[in-house]
Amino acid sequence: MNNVLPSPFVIAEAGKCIGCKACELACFAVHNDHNGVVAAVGTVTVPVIPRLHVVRTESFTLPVQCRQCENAPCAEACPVQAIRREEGTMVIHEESCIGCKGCAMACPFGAISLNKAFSNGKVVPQIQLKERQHNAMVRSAKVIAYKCDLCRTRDHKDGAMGNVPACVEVCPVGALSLVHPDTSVSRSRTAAAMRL
Amino acid sequence: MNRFVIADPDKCIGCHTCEVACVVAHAGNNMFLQDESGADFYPRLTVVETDEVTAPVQCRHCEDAPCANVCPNGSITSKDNSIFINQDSCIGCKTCMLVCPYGAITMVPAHKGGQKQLQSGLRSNTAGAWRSKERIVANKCDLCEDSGKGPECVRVCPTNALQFIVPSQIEDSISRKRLASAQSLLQFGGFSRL
Amino acid sequence: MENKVLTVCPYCGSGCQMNLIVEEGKIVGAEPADGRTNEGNLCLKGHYGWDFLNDPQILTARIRKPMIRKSGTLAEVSWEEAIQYTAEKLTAIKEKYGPDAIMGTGSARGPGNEANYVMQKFMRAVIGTNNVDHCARVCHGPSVAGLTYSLGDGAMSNSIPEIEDTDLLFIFGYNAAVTHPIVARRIVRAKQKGATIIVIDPRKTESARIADTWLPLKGGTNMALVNAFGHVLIAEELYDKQYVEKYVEGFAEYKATVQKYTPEYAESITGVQAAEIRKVMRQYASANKAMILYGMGVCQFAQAVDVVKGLASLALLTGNLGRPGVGIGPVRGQNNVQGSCDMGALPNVYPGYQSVTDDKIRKKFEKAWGVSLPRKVGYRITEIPHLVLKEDKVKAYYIFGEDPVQSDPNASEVRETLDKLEFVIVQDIFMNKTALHADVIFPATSWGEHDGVYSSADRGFQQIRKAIEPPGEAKPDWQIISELATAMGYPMSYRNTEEIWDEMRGLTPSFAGASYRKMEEQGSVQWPCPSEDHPGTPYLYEGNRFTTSSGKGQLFASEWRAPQEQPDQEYPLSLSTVREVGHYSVRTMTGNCRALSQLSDEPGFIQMSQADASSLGIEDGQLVHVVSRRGRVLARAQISNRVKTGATYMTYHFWIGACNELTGDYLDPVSKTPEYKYCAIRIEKIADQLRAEQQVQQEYEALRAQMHVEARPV
Amino acid sequence: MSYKDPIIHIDEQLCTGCRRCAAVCPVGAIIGEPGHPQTIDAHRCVVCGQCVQICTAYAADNESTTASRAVKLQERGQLPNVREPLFAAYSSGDIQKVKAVLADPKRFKVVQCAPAIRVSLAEEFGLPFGTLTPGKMAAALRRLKFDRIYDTNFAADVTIMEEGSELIGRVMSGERLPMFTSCCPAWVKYAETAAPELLEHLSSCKSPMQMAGALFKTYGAQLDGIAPSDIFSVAVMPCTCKKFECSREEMSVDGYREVDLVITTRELASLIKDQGIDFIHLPDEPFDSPLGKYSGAGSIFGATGGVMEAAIRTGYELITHEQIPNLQLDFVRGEEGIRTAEVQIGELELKVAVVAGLKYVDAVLAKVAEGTCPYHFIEVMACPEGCVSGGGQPKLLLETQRKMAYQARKSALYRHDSHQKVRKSHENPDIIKLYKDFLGEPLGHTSHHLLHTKFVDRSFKEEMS
Repeated sequence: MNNVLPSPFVIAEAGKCIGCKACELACFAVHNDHNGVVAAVGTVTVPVIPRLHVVRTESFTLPVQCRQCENAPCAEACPVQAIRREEGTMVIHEESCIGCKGCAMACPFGAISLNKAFSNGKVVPQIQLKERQHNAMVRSAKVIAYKCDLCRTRDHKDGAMGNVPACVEVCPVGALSLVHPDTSVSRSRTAAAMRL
Repeated sequence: MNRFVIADPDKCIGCHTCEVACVVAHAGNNMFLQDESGADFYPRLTVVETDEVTAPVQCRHCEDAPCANVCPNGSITSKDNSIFINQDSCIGCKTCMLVCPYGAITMVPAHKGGQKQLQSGLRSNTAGAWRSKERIVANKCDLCEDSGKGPECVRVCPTNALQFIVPSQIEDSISRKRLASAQSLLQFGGFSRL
Repeated sequence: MENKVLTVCPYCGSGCQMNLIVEEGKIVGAEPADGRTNEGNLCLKGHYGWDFLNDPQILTARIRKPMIRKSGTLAEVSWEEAIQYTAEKLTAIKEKYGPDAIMGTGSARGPGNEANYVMQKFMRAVIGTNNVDHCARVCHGPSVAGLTYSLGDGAMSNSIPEIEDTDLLFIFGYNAAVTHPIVARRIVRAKQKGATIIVIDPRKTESARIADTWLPLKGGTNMALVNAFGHVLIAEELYDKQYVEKYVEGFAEYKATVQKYTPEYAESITGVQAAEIRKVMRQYASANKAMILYGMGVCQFAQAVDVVKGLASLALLTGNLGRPGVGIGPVRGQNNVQGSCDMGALPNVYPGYQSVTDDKIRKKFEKAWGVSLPRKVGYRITEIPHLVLKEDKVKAYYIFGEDPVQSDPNASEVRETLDKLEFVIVQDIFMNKTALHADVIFPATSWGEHDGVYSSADRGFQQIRKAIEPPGEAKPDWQIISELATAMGYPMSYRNTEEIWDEMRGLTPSFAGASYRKMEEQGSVQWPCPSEDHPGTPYLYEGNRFTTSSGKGQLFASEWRAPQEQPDQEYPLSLSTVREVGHYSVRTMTGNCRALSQLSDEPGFIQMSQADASSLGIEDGQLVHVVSRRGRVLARAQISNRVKTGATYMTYHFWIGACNELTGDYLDPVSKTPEYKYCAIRIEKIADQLRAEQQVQQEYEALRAQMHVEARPV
Repeated sequence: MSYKDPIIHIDEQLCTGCRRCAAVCPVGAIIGEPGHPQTIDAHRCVVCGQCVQICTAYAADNESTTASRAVKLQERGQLPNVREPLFAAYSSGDIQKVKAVLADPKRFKVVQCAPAIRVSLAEEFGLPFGTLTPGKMAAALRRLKFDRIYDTNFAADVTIMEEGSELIGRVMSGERLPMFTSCCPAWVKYAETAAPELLEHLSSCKSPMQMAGALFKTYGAQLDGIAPSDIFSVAVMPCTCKKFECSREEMSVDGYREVDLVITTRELASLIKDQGIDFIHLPDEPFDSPLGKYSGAGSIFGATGGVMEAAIRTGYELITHEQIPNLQLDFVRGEEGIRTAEVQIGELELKVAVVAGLKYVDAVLAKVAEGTCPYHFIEVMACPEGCVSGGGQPKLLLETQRKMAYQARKSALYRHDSHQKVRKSHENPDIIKLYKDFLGEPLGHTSHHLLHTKFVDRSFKEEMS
C-alpha cells in the first residue's frame, strides 16, 4: 500500500461534444443545494456558475475542467492552504478562500474561475470589507475560486448512477468520462499487449 | 474583480528597481529635492530572494481581503477594484499585517505633507523625555492610484517581470488556457475506451 | 520650463541612454531613452541615481573649490594658486627624480573619453612617462591583456543586443543581475526565447537560478575547470577541426597542457561533477551560436589572464567567433572603463591600443604632440604601494577620479603609500577617503555637468551631454589638466571636447570614423570605425580574421595555481568581494542619492551560509566583526542559502564595512590585477549588538564629518 | 390569422447549435447546421415547446456578446425580476400583461388551471416531483387577486359530455370514423397543416380550455351578474401551444375572446414569486363554484390516455346505462408511443387507440387516409406523456430526472382522481346543473354555439404572416 493512487478525473473526448452545455448546467445544478436549487430551473435564484467550461470555436467544441493534477499548481499557489487533496480529489475549501486569484492564474487549463459566493440564493457578504455604492458604504460580495470537485459532496439519492459526476451522467453523447488512471492504464497495457 | 500587480520569477533579476520606484512614486519627486535627507523609505513591495525564487511580493488585492475583514474600524475598503487602506483612520492595530497571507502589509510611520504625523494624545517616553508618539499605520500597495499613471513598479521594471493585472486579463488568460487545453485534446479521442 | 537632455547613464558599462529632466537649472528627474543597448529601460541606478548632483550631503560633500594642504590641513585656495602650486611641485619632482617618479591615473567614471585622452597625453607628453593607469587594472585588466593576446582586441567581441539571440549562453563568474541589470535583461530574454543557459559561479546568482545548468565551483579553481572544458572538447572531438586548422594557432601546446585536466581530475579540484563538465561542453560545442559572458569572477584572481585566454580558447575551438550572437564578452563594470582603456589610460598603449613600444606609432604621436615620448612601459596602479613603500621609486601621484583607499586591496597599505608619497593630487567631484591624504584637491565637474563621450562595454561610443551648471568653482577635468599642462610649459588650449575628440581620432585609425556627428546621427558608434563612411562594428573578427599579429586566434592553457591565501584555522572562511545592485563603485555617487542610500546603507553586508552563521551563533541582520590578516571591519550578517558553506561575500561599496581593509594584494603576474575574489577571514560574533549599532552610527557620523558634510539638523 | 408571434423562439445569441431540440421536435421544424444557431420553421412548428424543455444552452453571466439580461427578459415577456437562467429556446411570455390586468380593479378576473398544473407547480418552489397542490394553487391565485378561481377540469368534464356524445353518434352512424380527440392544440395544428383532408375525423369539440372560456363569459357572467366585456379570462396551461390556440380567430363567443391570455406553469410560478407569496406555506383553499368543481375524470386529462379513460367511464354508462365495473382503466395508461385496446361496451366492441407523442401519429393518419384504420376513437397528445410533459411545465435542470418527473406527475394525477368522491364527468353535480340550467343537452344548440368549432386547412405556408 505504498503506492499513492493517482486521482481520478473527468475528461472530454474530442469529436463527440455537441456543445449543448448540459454538463455545465448539471454541474451547477448539483452544487447548489445550499442555494435552494432543486430539480426545476425555476428554483434557480443565483447565476449559473459551472465548474467546467464548454469551449467553443469555429471548428470544435469541448468542455474543459480540472484534471486533478497530482502536483496541483493551484494548491501550490494558494497562500492559505484552501486547496487540499481529499479522498483523491483536489478540493477548494470555500470558507478559507480569500479570492486572491493565484490559483486561477496558476492553473494551466483555465479550470478555475473566480466568482461571487452565494448562499441561500443570496450573495455572501464580506465580514467587514465594504465598498462605496451609490454614496453608501456597503459590504462587498465574497468572491471564491470554483473548480470541479468530481461531485464529491453530491447527494446521489435522486436517480443518480452511483458515483459518476453529474456532467458525465448527463452528457447526451457520452463525450465525458470519469477516468481512473490506474485502471485505465492497466487496460491500455492489456490492449497494447493484445495487439502484439 | 480587483486589479493587482504580480511578478514573474522567471524574469525577475532581483534588482530592487521596483522597491525604489514604489517609494519614489509615493513620496513624489520632491523626495530628491528636499533639503532634509532623512526621508522615510518604506517600499510597498518587497523583493524576496530564496534559494529557488527571486521576486517582489506585494498585495494581491484579494477579493475577500482578510486584512479588510479583520479591520476593526473599516479602514480597509474596496475601492475602484482595489483594496484600499485609509491611513487617516488606521489605528495601527497590526491585525491586518498578521492575517495577510502574503506578508504584503507593513506598519510604517504616517506622513502628511512630508512631515511625520504625531498623535495628539498618546505620549511615549524615550530617553527620559515624554514625546508625542508617532502615528504608525498599515502600508501596502495601492496600485499608485493617486498618480493616475498606473503602478510605477510595473513601469520601471527593466525585465518586464511585473505585470499589472486587470480583471479582464484574468478572464482572457483563463479563456486562452481553456481553449489551449481543449485544443490539446483534439488530437486524441476515445478516452471512453480506457 | 522643463527641458530634456539626452545622455548616457553614469553607472556600469551597459551604456544605457537616458534623458535628464531639467527644470530651472536643476535636475528633477530621469527617464529611459531608446538606446541601442537599453531599448527604453533603466535599472534603479539609472532611474534614481541622479540626485547626488544636488549635493544632498548624505555620505560625503561635493568639492566646490580647489584646496591645498597647508600646515597639515586642507585649505580652500584660488584656481590660480592651486594650478601654480601643483605645476611647481610636479616640475620639481620631475627634475629631482625623473619623470618616472610621477604616476597618474585615468578615470573610468564620470569624466569621459576626452578627459582621459588629455590625461594620458599630459602624463606622456608633459611629464614624460608612460606611468598612467586606472582602475581597469583592478577589474577587467586581465580581459584587455588576455583577449588582446588570444583574439587581438581587449573588448567584448559581440554586442549586448546580440545576447538575447544566441542559442547558448555560457556565463562564467558574472552576476549580471547585480552588476548590469540591463544586460541581465538580455539574459532573461534569451532564456524566454529558448536559449540554453549555463552558469559557472560558486554562488547561486540570478543567472544561475534561471540557468539550465549551474556549476557551483569552489572559489579559486577557475583555471582547472576551464582546462577541463578544453580537455573535453578535444578528447571527445567536439571541437571544430576545420575552424581550428584555418584560423587558430597553438593547438599542439594547448592540447598538451589540458591533457591532464580530465573532468575527473578537475572534479577533485573544483568540486564540479565530471559528468556535468562533459555535459555542458557537449551542449556548448553543439550549439549553433554560443556566447561566453564573464565578469569579475574570472578577472579578480591572481590567475586571471590565463583564465581569460582559456575561455577565449573555448570559443576558438568551437568556432564561436566572427558571427552575430557568438563570441566572448567581458562586460565592463564601470560606465567608461572601456573608454579609459580605449583612450590609452594604460601604461603600455596609446589611444586605440597602439603600443608605446612600437617605434612607428611612437613617432606618429611624437610628431603630433611635438615632444619626444618615453619608450618604456609605465607602472600599473596596483604596483604603486610596492614601488613607493619597498622600492621608493614613485614620489608623486595624480589621482584623477579614483578612490584607491576604498577600491584597491589592502587599504591600510594604500593609506601608508599615500602618506609616504611626497605629493598627492586628487581630482574628483566628492570628498573621499583618498582625498584625506591629498596635498592638492581639484574640484571637477560631474557627469551631468559636462559634455563628452563614453564607451559602452560593447565598444559603443555614445555622447554624454551637459544638463546643468557645476557647483562652486568646479571645472571640467580636461580643462583642469590643460591648465596644469600650460602652467608646466606645454600649452593646451582646447575649446571643447569635440576638438579633443577630433585630435584623438586623427591619431587612432580604429576610431577615425567615429565623429560626434555620426554619434549624434546613429546614437552609438561601435569601434572599429576606421573611416567617415563606416557605420561601426557590432561584432569583431568578421571572416575570422583576428587582430593578433599573425591574424590567427591564439589557443592558450596554463597550469592551475591555487589562490595565494587559503583559509586556515585562524581565518577559516574565504572572502570574495562583490557588488550590490543599488550601489556603484566607491559609492560617492549612489551613497549621495536619497533613495539608493536608503535602500541599502552602512555598514554593508557580509553574506554567509546558514551553516556558517549557525555554527557562529549569528542571526540574520546582526552586526559582526570581519577580520583578516590585514584588517578588521564591522558588517551586517546576511544569511543566504545561495552561498556555499565556508564562503563569504562582501560588497565593496561601503565605507564602514570596507572589505578592502581585508583583501590581499596578491596580483596576477601579467595584468597585475589583485585577488579580490579570494582571501581568508574569520567572523566574530558581537555580543552587545546595541553598542555595535551605536558604534556604526558614530563611525558614520565621524566619516561624514571628515568628508566635510555639514552637521545635519536633528 | 390574428397572431403574429410564432411563440417559440431560439435566441441566436445563445444557441450553440447542439441540435438536441431538433431531436425532440416531432415535426422537424428546427433548421440549421450543427454548431450554428438554429431557426424555427414557424409554418411547421406546432408550438409544443419540447425544444424549450430540452434546451441546455443557457446564457452565461460573463458572455460579453449577448445582450443584457434585462433586455432579454423584456424581449421574452418575462418579469424583470426573474432570476432563473435564460436558455436559447424559449416561448414568448404574457405574464407582464397578466400582472397589469390583475392590478386593474375594474376588470373581473377569472382564471382557470389545466389539470397538469396542480401536479407540477410545486416543483418551481423546490418541492418534490409530483407534489399535488390544488389547494395551494387556488389559494395563490386568490392572493394574486383573481376574482374567480375556476378550473379547466370542470370544462374537461363538459368535454367528456360533448365529445362522448359525439363519439356515440358517430359510432352509431358509422360516419367519420375514426374520431380523433381535439383537446391538444398542437395536434390540431398539426392535423390542419399536415392532413387537412382528414380534418372531419377530428371531434368538433373545442378544447376544455376554450370551452371553459366560452362558459365563463356566458354562463359564468350570468351567474355573477357581470357584463362579459368586464371579464378578463386567464388560463394557466402546461402548454405553450395554448397561447396559439386562444388567439385563433374563431375562438370567440359573442364577439369576446373566450380566453384573453394564456400563461404557462412557469409563468404562474414567476408571478407568485414576484408577488412575494410564500407558496409552500399557503393553506389549502377550494376552487370557486360552480365552474371550479370537477370530477376525477376531469383531472386525469393531464396524462396521456386520460381523455380516453374519462370518455370510456362516461360513454360506458351512457350507452349501457350500467355502472362501469372498473374505474381504473390501466390499459389506456402508459407512456410515449401508441397503445391500442378493445373495450366491450354492451354489444359494442369499441376499438380505441392512444397516441402519446406527435411523431407517432403519422402512421395512424396514413391508415386513416387509406381507409384501413380499425379504430373508433383515437386520443392524440402531442407531448410525450401528455400535458404533464408539456412545453410550459417546469423545466428540468437534469435530463436524467425527466422520466422520474413525468412519472411522478402522472401518478399524482391518478392519485388525485382516486381520491375524488365523483370520478365520472356525468356524475359531477355542477355539470348536471350546467346542462339543466344553461346548455340543455350535449350537442344541443347552445353547446354547438359555444363548445364546438370548425378546423381550417393550414397546409399553405402563405397563411402564416
